[in-house]
Amino acid sequence: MLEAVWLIPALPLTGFAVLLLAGRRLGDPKAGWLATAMMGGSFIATVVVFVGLLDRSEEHRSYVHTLFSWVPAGRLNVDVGFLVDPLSMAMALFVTGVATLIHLYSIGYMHGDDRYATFFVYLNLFAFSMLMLVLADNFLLTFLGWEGVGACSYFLVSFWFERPAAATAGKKAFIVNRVGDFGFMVAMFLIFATFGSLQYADVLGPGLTVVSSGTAAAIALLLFLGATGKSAQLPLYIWLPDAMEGPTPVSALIHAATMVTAGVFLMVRINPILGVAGDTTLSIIAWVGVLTAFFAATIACAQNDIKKVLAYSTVSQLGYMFLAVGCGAYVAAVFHMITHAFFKALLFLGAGSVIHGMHDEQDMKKMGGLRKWLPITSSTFIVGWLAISGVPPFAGFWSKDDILANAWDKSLPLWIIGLITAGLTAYYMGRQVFLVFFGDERWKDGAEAHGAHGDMKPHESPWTMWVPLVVLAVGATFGGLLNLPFHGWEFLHSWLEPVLGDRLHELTIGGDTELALALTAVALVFVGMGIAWLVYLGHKLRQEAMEPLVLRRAWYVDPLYASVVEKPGRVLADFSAYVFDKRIIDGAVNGVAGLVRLGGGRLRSVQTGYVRNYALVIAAGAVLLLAYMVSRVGI
Amino acid sequence: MDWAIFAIAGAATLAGGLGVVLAANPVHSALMLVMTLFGVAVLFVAQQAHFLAAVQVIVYAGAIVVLFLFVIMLLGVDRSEDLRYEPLKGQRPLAAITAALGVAGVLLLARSDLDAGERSVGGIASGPGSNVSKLAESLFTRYLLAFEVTSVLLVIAVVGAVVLARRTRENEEEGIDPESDAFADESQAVSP
Amino acid sequence: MEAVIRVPNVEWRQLTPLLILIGGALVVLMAGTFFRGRKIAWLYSAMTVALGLGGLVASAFIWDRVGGPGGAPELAVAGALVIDGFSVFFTVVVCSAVVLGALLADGYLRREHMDAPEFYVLMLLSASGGILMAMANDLIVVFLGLEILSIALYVLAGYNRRRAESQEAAIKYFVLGAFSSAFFLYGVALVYGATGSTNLSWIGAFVRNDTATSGLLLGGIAFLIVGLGFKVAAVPFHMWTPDVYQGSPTPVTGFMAAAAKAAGFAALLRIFLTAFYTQPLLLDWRPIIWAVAVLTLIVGSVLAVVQSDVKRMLAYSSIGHAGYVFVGLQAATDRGLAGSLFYLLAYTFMILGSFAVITVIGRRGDGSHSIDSYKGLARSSPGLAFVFTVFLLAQAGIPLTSGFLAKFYVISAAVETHSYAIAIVAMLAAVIAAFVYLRLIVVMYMGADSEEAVTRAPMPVGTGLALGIALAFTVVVGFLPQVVFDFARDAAFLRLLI
Amino acid sequence: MTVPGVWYLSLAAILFTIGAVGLLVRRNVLVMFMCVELMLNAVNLTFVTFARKLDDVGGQSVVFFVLVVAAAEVVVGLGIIVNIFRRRPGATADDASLLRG
Amino acid sequence: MSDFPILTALVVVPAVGAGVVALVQPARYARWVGFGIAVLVGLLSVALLIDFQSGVGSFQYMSQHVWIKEWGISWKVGVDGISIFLVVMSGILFPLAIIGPKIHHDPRGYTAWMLLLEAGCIGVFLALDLFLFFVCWEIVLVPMYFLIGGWGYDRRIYAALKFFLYTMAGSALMFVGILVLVFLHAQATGVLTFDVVTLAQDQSLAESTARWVFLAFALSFAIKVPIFPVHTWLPDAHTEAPTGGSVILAAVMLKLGTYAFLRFGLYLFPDAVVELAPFFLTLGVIGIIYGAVVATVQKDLKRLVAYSSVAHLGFIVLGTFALTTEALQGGVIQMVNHGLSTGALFFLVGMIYERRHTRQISELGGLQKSAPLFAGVFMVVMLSSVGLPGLNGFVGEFLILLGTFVVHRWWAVVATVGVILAALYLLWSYQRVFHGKPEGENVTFPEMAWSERALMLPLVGLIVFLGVYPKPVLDRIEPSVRDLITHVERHSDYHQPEVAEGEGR
Repeated sequence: MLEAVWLIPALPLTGFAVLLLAGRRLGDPKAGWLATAMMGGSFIATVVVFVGLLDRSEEHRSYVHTLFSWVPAGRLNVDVGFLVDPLSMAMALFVTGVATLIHLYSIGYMHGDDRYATFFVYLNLFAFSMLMLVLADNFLLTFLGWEGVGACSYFLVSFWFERPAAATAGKKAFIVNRVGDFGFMVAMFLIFATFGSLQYADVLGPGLTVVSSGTAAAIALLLFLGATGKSAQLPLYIWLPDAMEGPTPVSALIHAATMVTAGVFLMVRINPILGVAGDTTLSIIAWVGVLTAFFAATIACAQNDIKKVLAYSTVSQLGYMFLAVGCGAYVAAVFHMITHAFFKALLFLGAGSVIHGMHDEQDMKKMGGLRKWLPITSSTFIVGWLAISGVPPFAGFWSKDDILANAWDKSLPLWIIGLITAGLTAYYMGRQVFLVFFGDERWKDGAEAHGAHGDMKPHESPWTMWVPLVVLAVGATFGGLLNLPFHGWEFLHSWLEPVLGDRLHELTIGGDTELALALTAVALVFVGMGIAWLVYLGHKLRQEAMEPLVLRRAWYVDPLYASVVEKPGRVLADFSAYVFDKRIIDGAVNGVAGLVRLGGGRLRSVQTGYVRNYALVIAAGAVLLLAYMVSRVGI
Repeated sequence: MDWAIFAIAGAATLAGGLGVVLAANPVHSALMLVMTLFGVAVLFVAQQAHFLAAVQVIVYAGAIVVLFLFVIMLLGVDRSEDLRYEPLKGQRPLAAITAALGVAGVLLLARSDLDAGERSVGGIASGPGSNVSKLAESLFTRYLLAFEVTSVLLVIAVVGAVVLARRTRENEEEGIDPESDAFADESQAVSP
Repeated sequence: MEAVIRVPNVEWRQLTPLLILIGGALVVLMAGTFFRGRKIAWLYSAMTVALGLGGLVASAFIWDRVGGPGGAPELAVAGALVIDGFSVFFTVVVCSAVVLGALLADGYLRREHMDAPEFYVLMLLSASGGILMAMANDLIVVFLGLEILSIALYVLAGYNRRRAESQEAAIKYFVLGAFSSAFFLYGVALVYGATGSTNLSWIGAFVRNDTATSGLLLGGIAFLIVGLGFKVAAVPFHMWTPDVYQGSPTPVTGFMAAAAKAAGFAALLRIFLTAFYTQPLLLDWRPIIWAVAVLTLIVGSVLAVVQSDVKRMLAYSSIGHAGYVFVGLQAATDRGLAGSLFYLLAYTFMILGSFAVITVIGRRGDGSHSIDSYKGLARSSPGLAFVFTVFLLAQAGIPLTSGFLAKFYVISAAVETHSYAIAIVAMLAAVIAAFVYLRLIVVMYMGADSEEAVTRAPMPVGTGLALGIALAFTVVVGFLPQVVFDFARDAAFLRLLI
Repeated sequence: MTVPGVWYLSLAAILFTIGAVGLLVRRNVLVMFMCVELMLNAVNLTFVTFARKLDDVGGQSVVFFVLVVAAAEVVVGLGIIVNIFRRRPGATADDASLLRG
Repeated sequence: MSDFPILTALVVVPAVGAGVVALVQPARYARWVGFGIAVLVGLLSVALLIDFQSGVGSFQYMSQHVWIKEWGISWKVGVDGISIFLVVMSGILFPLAIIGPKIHHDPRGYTAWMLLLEAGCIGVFLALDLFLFFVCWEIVLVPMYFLIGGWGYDRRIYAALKFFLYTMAGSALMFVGILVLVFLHAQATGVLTFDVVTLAQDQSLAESTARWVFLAFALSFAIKVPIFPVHTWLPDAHTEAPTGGSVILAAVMLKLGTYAFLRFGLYLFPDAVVELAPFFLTLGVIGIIYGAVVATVQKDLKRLVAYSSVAHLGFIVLGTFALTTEALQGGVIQMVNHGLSTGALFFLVGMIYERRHTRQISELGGLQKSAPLFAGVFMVVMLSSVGLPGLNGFVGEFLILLGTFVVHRWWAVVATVGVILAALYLLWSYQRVFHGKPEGENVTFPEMAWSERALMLPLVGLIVFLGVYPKPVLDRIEPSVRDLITHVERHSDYHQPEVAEGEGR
């Protein structure tokens, strides 16, 4: 059954090809259904392969299926081949699953858009790329997927390209990602130079023993640079909030559930290298992760755009995952990745449903009290809220708890910051829920003021949209079951064991400590929710005081980048193009031509037209020759 | 005696040469040229080139200078030239420098080995026999070809003179004056 | 005393080309005296062409005897002439120039209503002077040849008496020509004094025996370079060239550029590569040639850039071409000599072809030579524009033209003797010169379409024929040079005959 | 005692130079042309001198040809001059400067 | 096929075709006749590719005819893995360039020059005789000069002159270099020959001489490529050339330079190349970064693409001088890739100009709304140029960087930055041209016509194919590249460094 692995990416690819050629003719909604069907098929194929893998004994749960040789050059040989192992299957399962749901959701969400079919073209292409990323059996093919998802992200973020903001955001996403890709590429070069191969089997296998920890650290950090780009970590996170310009399903699929987790996946994939690389490398990863988590959380507290909050929240949650990786808790990372995929996709889709229902209004300050109008959306959204906040027994609690425990195990500051971030998360998510679903129906003021939309009423979404919400809500609720911290319930842990081997992290702390930590976290979560309630429902505290400008402006990071990178770059480029290139380099070329002309002009003035002048020159020439001859003879 | 002849003839030659250059009136120049030619003829005689001396006087003085004078008269250019004025800046000093260096150069090169060459390759000049017959033998043996070829030169001179002097019928028919002022458009700016 | 003069044997058969041209000139002169009129003007042209061709045919016979690998060069007329491959080669060059020149003169003379017969007479006699220079084995014969060539050209330059420029060209050419030939003659005198003879064989023999550096000889050599450098328009003795080329009737310019330059080089090459071709003397004169070559290359191309009159432009570019021939001479090897020969032959056809086009474009009055006259030529006469383009590209040294191979040959020779600097200078000069040719092409093909309809310039049959021949030579030799390469190589066999 | 050749040669060189300078500084074409004749005479003197020194009649033969050339040159040259300057008083060489640059 | 002189035919057919086209009556058929001839050449080249033996590194289909005997000059042509794809690429692109763009006047002249250009270009790729090589190298200037000058845009004359003179100045030195090489070889061995193979085998030059001669060659190649800082003719020429001219200029003519580096640089002067490699690597890297930086702020779309060529060609230079199998293979395939993608880009920019009569980025905008298919095609081509994996551009770039990294770590790292910049300037320009709301004339910007689709189809097809399955190409390139490296190793003290596990996996 494992041979069917090629079907997993092939189906979305087929969907892409068919839609590309005939999408316009299929139209709305057939194109969407086709894409969804392909995605569903892919999910089924994944399940089939998964079952096939389950059949195998633990030590044989790694299977490579090679399709054809892709780039054979010199000593390099890269195949198009798929690696079926527990990690890739775990990823593939949730990717195809979530993607199928979001495809389904999009059928309704994108209904009526001019470029309906095109949207699904991109979506299918994205799914294909993501699956290549996950299933690849070598770095280069992963990079293909890596870049492919980046490109699709670009297409989809700038899907509504008429809006300058969307276009800019798409471009920004791609370019910032490219900065990360730089790291990925150099890492691959280094891997090739070190191992002579880019196959995971060669690099992560027995060959690893010959590598010095310095080289390994370099490889790991370079790949981590790639990961910070793709997974929106400091300092390259800036593209993700902007990427919210894309349609909401895109945000849910790409910028919450799947693509942004690719960095985490990559880190987990190379865990043997991280193992060799040593503690410093891991600490760097952990600190970047936790700082990102905290930093993004603070910004999320003061955003008014419903999707921006979720975006910063995503950045923050991804930070958690890297914290986990940095602590060596790969299972926790994957665990959180999966639960996060459920609840964050849920939240995004919920937000999309709200936006849909509010006729494309995204400002939370103009919402409120939507609970009555959007019952399904609001209830599922609240489930998502509880999950992300880490309220037991929702999925988020278990995975976040796992990470925090590991952080505690590694170092106290990490734990403290992680803990504060958990509180902040509860606070800003609470703020969001209260602003959107509770309190006054502020949207009425706006509607009245404008008059035109006087009859606007929020409305619930069609079934294609709410069914995914419900499914995801179920996942967000019970996702924790995948890896409960009780003996015998650690399914994910044992599933990933073949991949992680001896790097499988065992907590050194006792069950009591773990419980205490969990209780502390839960307490803090409730404090955060409480403050949110006080501010946004109870009106006990002034909202403005809680939303300082510096946070609303996201710590002025974008202006900072603009003045530190963009502006000098611009000046440099202008100088290069219009001064250096035009004046100096080309000037030299034209200068030579000018010099010839000038010389010609000067010489020309010798040619006076007077015969006697000419004769003088002849005579002078003769005298010169004579002088030379005299010098030959000697005076 | 030889020295005296050389001195007198040489002085005449140089004086004539300078006269050609310095005389403001072209007619005077022509007359000074005659002086030089005679001087050179005397120097020829002094060096046993009797035939050449005769030819020099006959051809040069008798024909060439006369031709010059004819042309001077024909063109009516016998007015004096203002020699104090030189329209071309720097021409005179440069000419002087060139001349000085030129003379110096030639003299420096010639000073040591005046008769380095092989002797009497083209026939002995001294000894018995007249200069005329020796020259004749040389002309009709060693220099036969050159001698014959001079005829071509003369043909060209004749044809050239005819071409240059003739008024063409066609031109007259068409009312185009062949002598129409060649420099009609040229301003006289350069003339003094 | 009764003196018996034993007149030396005259090898008439070896002199046939010379005799054909001189005798033919007289025939034309006679014919011209008896039959005048514009109707039969073509006849003189035809006669001249026939005479030129006759010269070529005669050359072919002589080549069989003296030229080629197995040929035996020989002295003629008491050692005054050498009949060898070299002289035959130049006979071919000059006769070709006569043929082409006569072909394009016909249309010109008729267009300008000028007397035909004397023109051809002078041209033929001038050519005979050129051939004489190439054959000469005696400096005084060189001098006479030079004068025959030049004096005829002085007259030809002033042949168009309606154009002030033509007259000015004549007077300038004449004054400077006389001036420089005085230098040449002084050089001959000094060489005579230093060696005892004007005969190259004797000079050569003397120089080879006498190892002491003779100041007289060096002075003589310097003055010879001045005189011949003037003829071939080498810098700094070139200043007459643009004025005379521009002012002369265009066919004369073409003929002058081809034949006079070739003849000048013939003398230069022969004198320096036979009589003065000894190791110590080489050290003396090669640097001069080197410097002259470099100056000529640079000045020719740089000054051509700033011209706006096409004839003048090509005049400067022809100065540049002389530079390349000097590069071959500077190498002072058989390959260099062959390169120079090949260059001159190729150049003859290119330049005459170019001037044929210019003759046509000059229109009635021979006055429209400004670069603006070429605007839109590609539209009005595409064929003419194309042919001109080929000649220009050939002059620029673009491959698949004879011009490229010519440069290839001489620069090969320079490189072979490790004269890398001059090779580089030559190539850079070619680039500068290319600008000139490209500018002309630009005007013809890409010039802003002028408002007034460009009238098609009439193309006489003779000119067309000349263009065809020149084009065919330029392109065919450019592609398949083997025969001409062999010809040049075999002709480049200069040895001192005693 | 005969005068040594070097005297003659020096004289000739000076004469040659005088001719050359004359051509450079005089504006009248006819005078310029006379200067050329001076130069040719200087050369002739040189030839004759060398002929004496070398005891060789060849040098004298050369002078003979030079005379012919001079004559031919004069004929053609004067023809050209007449042609141009028939209507130009002064026969100034500097007038012929249409062509330049 | 064994007896048929296919290589000679590849040169002669277009050359003769040019003459035929120039004479076809009436003139309006000329373009189609020319197209037919170009297609014939294309088919010949494809036939050659099919018949080409993979796995063989040496020259195939070699044929030699004496041209000028004593000079050792012959018509010697041969093809190997390095040149075969360039020939095929030329064979494919020329018909497209002939028939693709709109020609507003004198289509006959245009077609004839194009065919002559094709003959010259293919001649360079096939020549194994330095004389023949130089002839073809120079002859291509003429048709291109006429194409730019005759059918170009406003500043065409300046651009054409600059192109011609700049390149000619370069080849002037090379010409001397060729002669030095040949004559020193003759003086050392007694054999005067222009045969590349013999010259390469004999390696008769002293070390220091070889360096200078190589530099003379390299200057000429560098100008043609162009390598920073001798690149400034390129933006002008590209911008002012007609669409077909730009396409050929970018796709084929720039490759003459990079190809010549391999065939006449590495092959003839292995030792000098090894010695000077760091210098050229540095120039290549500078070109990559500099070209990209300058491209970023260009206001003219065509100029932007032109500068992007400078950057892309920098990669090829890097690959060439890295002297590893991977990098060289990458360099060769990148030549083809750049030809396809930049050629296609120029076609597209030309189409934009035809529609809008401007190339100013500021005057365009929102075209994706008016012409989504057009935008889509542009996007694919652009992404190929950016180096997106799965499209052709990536394979070459990656191999080059990978191969360079093995020997020259830091050069490769800096060059990789160019990958970021490529995305920057291309995406930014795409945004300005295609994104946003269309205004003014941009609203009615016509969608791709069927003829244009037919034109782009083969290009886009190849872009995707080579990105997904470059193996057939790489397999054919590899033996020749391997031989070349071995040749370099044999004649210098260079040895290709081993990667950890040696061959393959």
